[in-house]
Amino acid sequence: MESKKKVKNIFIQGAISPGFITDCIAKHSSNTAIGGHSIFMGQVRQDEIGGKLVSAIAYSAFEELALEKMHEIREAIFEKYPLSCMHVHHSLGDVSAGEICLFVFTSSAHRKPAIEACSELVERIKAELPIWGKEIFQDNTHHWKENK
Amino acid sequence: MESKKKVKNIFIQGAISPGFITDCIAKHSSNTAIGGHSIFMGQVRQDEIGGKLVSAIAYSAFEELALEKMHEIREAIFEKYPLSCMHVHHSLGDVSAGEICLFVFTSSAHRKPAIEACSELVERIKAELPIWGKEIFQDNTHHWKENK
Amino acid sequence: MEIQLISFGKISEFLHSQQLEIEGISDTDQLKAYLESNFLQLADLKYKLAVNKILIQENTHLNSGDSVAVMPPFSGG
Amino acid sequence: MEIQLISFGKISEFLHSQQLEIEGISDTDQLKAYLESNFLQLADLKYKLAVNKILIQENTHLNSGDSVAVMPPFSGG
Repeated sequence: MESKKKVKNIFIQGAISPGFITDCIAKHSSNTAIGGHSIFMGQVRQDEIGGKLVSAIAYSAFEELALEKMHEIREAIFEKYPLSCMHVHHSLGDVSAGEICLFVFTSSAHRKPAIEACSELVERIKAELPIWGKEIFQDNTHHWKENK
Repeated sequence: MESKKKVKNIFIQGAISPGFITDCIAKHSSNTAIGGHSIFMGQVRQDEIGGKLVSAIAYSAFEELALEKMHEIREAIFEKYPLSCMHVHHSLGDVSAGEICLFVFTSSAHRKPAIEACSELVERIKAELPIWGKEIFQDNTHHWKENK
Repeated sequence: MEIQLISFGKISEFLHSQQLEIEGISDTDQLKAYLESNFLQLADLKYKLAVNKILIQENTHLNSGDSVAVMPPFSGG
Repeated sequence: MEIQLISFGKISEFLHSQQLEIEGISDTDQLKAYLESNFLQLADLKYKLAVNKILIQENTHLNSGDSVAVMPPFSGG
């Protein structure tokens, strides 16, 4: 396997649109070796924190480090599971409540590798990528998001 | 909780189109209590069996029993996981290689219930619903699919 | 008595759905023995029965007019 | 020596990205002690450092011109 694969950009400015997701899904029906696709989409919740409603999350990242780390994760997941495809996209900047901020898409000949790889990717992305979410309230104050 | 919920039809004649999947996804951005969506899509593989290529799978089902069983599974999954939504669609009739035959979509406030419920649904659908797939080869002979 | 037999999947290729007119049979174990001796391919298969659209795990009493579904292993998805 | 300090998330609200001109510091443990005594809020936080865009887990030697990123717990996704 080629060890010096190109580092892919995973960042998208603003929300990930339903159209983008659709295009990504539609592209894969031509690969007749695929038997299962697994998708995870993270969506911004209108949480209530201290009596105030979250209207958006503003995402920032240490982009270079995040892309290097994502490259490492990608290679480890391809090594561990027999995948046909893997796609990861994360928002930067403002994403309103109800909009998609994370899109992870894996495909494999069989369902189990696709499902397990997708789930592991989501966990690793949340734990290991230097990305920060600032929850913006309707009154323009904010609260820094914390992952559990 | 209401125990006599309406039994939903999960069957779709022929392949599940990308447009159908898109519409289903797009509908959910209005629910701002959702934080994570998990999707599984089963796709017909162009497997080679005994030197012949699968060109399509023809699905048949004991529909009434399948819908009753799916209703039971749906209620058990809603009981077990805190889900906002759950959607299941399965093809009947011919689905060509490269097309989608199963679509499972779960949404929850947090990622883990959505991911776990989706994965459990896929396993239960494959193991418990009276549905049969007949793999049709390019020369019109066939082979009855067996789930592993 | 009369049994409405419904078959699925590969079983439907040799055991067609039909109205069975049979005597001396009062439960599903007896029906299985009858079917396996008349349709030899069935004896080599794993299959499940549903009586009146309810999947059964154990021997079940049959009444005239019941429907019995004969189902090979499921392969949906 | 000169350290290019880059801060992220909530840390960037009190510790701005800047060129630090400091003497008597040769590794990241010393830099952390220096930063925590000058920016008291930092001492109450969990944070990680990256030296020249590489995440470090252990005390690491610093050279003049190095960039050091100060990062609170990640909260992407």
